[in-house]
Amino acid sequence: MTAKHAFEPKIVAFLCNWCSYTAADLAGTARRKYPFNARIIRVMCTGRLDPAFVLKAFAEGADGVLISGCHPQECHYISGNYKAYKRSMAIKNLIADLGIEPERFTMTFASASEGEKFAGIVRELTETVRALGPMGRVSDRLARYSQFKQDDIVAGGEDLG
Amino acid sequence: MKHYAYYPGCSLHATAADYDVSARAVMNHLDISYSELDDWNCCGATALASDSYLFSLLAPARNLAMAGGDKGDMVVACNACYVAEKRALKAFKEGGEWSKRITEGLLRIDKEIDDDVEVLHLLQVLVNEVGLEEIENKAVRNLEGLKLAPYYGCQYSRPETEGIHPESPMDLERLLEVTGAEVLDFNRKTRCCGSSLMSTKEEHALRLCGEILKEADYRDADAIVVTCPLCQLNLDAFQPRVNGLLGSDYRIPILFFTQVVGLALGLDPKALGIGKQLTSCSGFLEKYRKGA
Amino acid sequence: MPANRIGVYVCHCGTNIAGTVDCEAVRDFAAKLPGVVVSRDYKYMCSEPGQEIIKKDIREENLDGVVVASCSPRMHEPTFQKAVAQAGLNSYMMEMANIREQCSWVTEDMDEATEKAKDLVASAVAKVRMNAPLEATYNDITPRALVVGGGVAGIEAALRIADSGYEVVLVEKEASIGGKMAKFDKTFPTLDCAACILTPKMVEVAQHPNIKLMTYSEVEKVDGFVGNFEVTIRQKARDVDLEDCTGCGICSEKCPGKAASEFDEGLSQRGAIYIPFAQAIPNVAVIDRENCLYYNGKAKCQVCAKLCPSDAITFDNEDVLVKETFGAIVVATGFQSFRPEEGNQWGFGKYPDVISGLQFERLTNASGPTDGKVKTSKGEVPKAVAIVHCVGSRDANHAEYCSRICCMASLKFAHLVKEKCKDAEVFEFYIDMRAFGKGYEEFYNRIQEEGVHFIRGKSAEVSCQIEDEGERLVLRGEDTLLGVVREIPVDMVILNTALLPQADAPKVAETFGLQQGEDGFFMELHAKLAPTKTPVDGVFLAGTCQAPRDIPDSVAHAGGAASEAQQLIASGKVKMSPVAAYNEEEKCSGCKICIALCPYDAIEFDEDKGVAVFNQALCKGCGTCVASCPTKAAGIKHFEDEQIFAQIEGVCASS
Amino acid sequence: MTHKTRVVRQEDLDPGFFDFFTSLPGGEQILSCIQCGTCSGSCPFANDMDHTPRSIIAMMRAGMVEDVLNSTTPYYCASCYSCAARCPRDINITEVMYLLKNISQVKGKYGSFYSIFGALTRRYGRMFEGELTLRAMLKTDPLKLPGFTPLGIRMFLKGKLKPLPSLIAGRGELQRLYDYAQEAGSVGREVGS
Repeated sequence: MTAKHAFEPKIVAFLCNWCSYTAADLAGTARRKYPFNARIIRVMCTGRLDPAFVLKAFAEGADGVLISGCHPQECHYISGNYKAYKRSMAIKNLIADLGIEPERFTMTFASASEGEKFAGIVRELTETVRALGPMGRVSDRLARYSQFKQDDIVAGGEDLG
Repeated sequence: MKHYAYYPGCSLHATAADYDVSARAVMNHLDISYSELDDWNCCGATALASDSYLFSLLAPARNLAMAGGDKGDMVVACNACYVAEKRALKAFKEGGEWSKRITEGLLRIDKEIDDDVEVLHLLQVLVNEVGLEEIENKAVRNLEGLKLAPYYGCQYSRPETEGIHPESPMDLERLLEVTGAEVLDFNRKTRCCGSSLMSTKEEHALRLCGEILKEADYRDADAIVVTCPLCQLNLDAFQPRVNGLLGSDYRIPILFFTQVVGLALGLDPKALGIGKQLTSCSGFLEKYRKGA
Repeated sequence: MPANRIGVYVCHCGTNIAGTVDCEAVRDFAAKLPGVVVSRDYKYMCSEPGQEIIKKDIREENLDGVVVASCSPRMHEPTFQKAVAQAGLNSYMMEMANIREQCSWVTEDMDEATEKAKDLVASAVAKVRMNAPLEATYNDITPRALVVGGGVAGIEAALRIADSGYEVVLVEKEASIGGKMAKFDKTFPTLDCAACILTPKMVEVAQHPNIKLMTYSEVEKVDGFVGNFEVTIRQKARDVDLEDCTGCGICSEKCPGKAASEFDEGLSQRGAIYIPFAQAIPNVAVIDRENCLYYNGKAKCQVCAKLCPSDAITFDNEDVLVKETFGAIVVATGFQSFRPEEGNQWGFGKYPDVISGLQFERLTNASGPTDGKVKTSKGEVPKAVAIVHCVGSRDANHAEYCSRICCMASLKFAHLVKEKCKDAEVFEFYIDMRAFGKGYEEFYNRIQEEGVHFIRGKSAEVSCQIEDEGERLVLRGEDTLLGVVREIPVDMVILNTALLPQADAPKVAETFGLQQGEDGFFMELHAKLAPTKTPVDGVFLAGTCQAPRDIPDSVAHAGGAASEAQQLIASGKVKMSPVAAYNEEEKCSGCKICIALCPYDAIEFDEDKGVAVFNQALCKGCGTCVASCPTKAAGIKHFEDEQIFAQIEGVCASS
Repeated sequence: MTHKTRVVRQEDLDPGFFDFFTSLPGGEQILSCIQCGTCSGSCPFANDMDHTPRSIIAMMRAGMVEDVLNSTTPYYCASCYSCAARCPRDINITEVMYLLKNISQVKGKYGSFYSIFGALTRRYGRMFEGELTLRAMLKTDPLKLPGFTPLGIRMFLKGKLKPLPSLIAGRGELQRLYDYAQEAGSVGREVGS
């Protein structure tokens, strides 16, 4: 029986149909228990991942977002995972700029046979996000973000002065 | 140039003083930069773990905590110390319950283990860090004509050493081949000599020694070359007792690899502590001089 | 306009879901979701009555959307798509919420599981509201099959498909078909001779009008997809003409270059030009360039060419690349036998009388290096033979799984030793005796009655003891039933080594788009319900490339794979998923980003219009182009931005 | 080894012991034992043991706590790690034996060499072989002493035996580590023995 936590983060997980989604199924058939926090959305390929999906998830109140696809060289569509990975780098910077801790978002790889690995990924991200606390409203973060930019500019100005 | 923290261990200050002498002589001759670990303590060998499990991790951990950093990786000459120190380091790195207690314990004496510290056996330093080529270049004597039986004992390759087969390590063979001696294919090279039970289960330990001496004799080895002071003591000092028990008449010199390599490097047998063995090395030395 | 007459059906799956998810609560929650008009729960939605409930509602409530909350879509999506279609609803208006594999089975706490299930259902409902009816398109199927691997499994599959009237190309990387089974002497449990049952099948392959045999060849590249795979096959230069060579073998006899025979597991020598074995199909020589004096530059030689009575030998040929199209592919690439590493505790590779199971097969085979006489390296008949099970199997240091065939093979070896070496003692060391197949337990009993010593325990080591008459092998291990350690002097030790995935399995997996399990064998689509299918439509698995198997199971598995392939080809048409990307040309800025990203060159640039043009036939629906389109001109059916946004809103609704 | 067939009734067993042992860090390994006997067959001292290493694990599973804690088997372990290197389930049996020696009920009888070793380590910081051998023999088998004197003398003449122990500065530190070990629970304490 899992001990109840004060804060149960919600994690939106976009999984590739060919590997990680299958891994998630495998974790199930093997009855491997992992935190219930992940909400899985199936896509045919992580290459489909539009950065907008990640932002949308945060905007809708997700506390963390996971993308998981095929291992390098194993993409069902040759190279979608690679493109997604490059995108995920950009996404990390993007959300950081928006005042969202980049740790709330991650891209991982799990092949169809790695049920336990997938369970581990969810465990880890859940704990990371739990430690960061609730996401809160994105608008608040944007406010803080602009404030931070202000200070930034001032500081910069002083340096120049 | 890499610097090492040399951990001789108790035996090398007593029963295996000749191992210490030859080890230092060889290290100096090969320009290995080292200094003896300051105020090191007994590693506990296999005995402490049988008495107080946690203390058997803490005692070697103290040594580890005093090595590493600019002191350098710990280079160990004795197999038993090698395993004891590696065992503590493994427990520490595994990060489990024991790791927690090791850290706590060391805090009591204001020490902590450097995350990057490694434990190496002197044999590995010679073979992998100095390199066989270097040793070959510096060798001035060819030991051709001498038949050597390489014997590692248990704790050089077990429980596990990265890249070394637990039953069949090859480092000693590769090193001895550089000396030009004939290196025998020695089946019992990693068989237990019973050393750790010699004081508690003598007769059985003697029988295990007998097995090893028997094969060396059968392959008419001029010497058994060892990497561990405890094996050396067992096979050398107890050889007469083995003969007494089995009615055999073995007279096989038991030398440390540092002594044999030292000879190849042209160092004087005396300076290498050859002759300190209880089993006479005169026959061996004779052959060696003939080779000259 | 969004679907607004949606039916939601929550499956209990017995207690599989209901055990941890409060299905009634989920049902009531779903009932309140926008667009939902019916919400029910039922013990088994996939059952006949379960499907009837859905069909009935579609007709009576004229539903325009259906959500089934049950197992993984990878399990039952086709089932429910079919069901709704039968009731007249477009099958793409059905969505599944995976509340079993990804919810009830991985969560312990009922409240948590129920909360998660609600989110997943909400997400599915939101998605289906945004769905639009889609029509699958159909492609013609090339009525030919490719079988890769000419072992007993590949042979069986090729013959089955060929017999049903379709053309088959059988590709084998070695110079002859036959695989491992061709090396065997007898087969358990019936003890009939392997050659006697395999050779006729090999000949049948060679003579079958529908089978084109390509030996000494390998699949280089696979393009296209189910129904029409375009396969590039490399025919390695054999240097011997398949038509002209009569298989007389003179070349091999006279060849000065020698090498250890692979077929005899290194127990005999063969020429650098050689015919793999007597019953080889094709019975044609091949030059092994590594050991050929001419090729390795040691001499001009070419003796074989001079001696060949039919001028079949020509040098310096090049590999030939052949392109063929197939509707289906059967992969039957087999296994490799574990070789104990240097320094292993049994002294394999050190003591000549410690041999592998395959080596013993050759030793005891009438066509083997000793003409079937079981002898030690000194040429003596062994008086004591030890047989060791689980060498490399069930071993964390090597392969953790059970190799499945070794127990029975060991019994067979024991019998053969008893038969060929009168009054030899046989000691068999086993951890567990696994005699699970038809007639296997009876076989075990029979061998027991033959007086074999069965010792329950894994033999720990083989060492050579020094005795007055010289060295002697002694095997040491615990007899766990007696609780004593036994030391047994033996003349021969047979190690029954593990079945491992082929060394080139990763390369093969990459070529055919297969996946390897944790054990390295190729993964089937479903362990129980689709053991020969793979995640790649149209590619099937046969035999030991999927898991360790004995001959009967390999043949049965191959038969299954063959019928899958036939069924596919026979259907004549293959359904193409309508999930494909498209481009709204008026929105397209002609930036060409998508063109660079498409892995299938399915997008071209129309210079006149200055827009990207998408080729639906080539598109596989990965959606990479859509995600990168700066003007949102590119879209992809069934995975539109709006649909995924809706899913995100769905799962987040409760937060 | 006894040749009487024992009938062990379930109530005579203590399943709790297995749970306790597997709860020790490192003890959990034995859960994966498949009783193949590789350890026993690899053990150079197996023929002196009252139970083979494999049967010790089987007995722990069964809860034969008395037999296990009174067994001499752990005291015949030479720490050669052959079993550990070969175990197909990756169990480090040598460590299991260490744990057993720590909780053994015959520790006083068979473990004296080890406790003397421990005491000397703490007293001097380094091993003093002469005293170790002397004390151990006096404790276990004083009659053997005369037989060893000649060897002792020869070794002394070869400079292989020191007359006096060498003391290290960090003796206090070792004692503090030992004290910590005692309170932080060496395995023995965890059993409450």
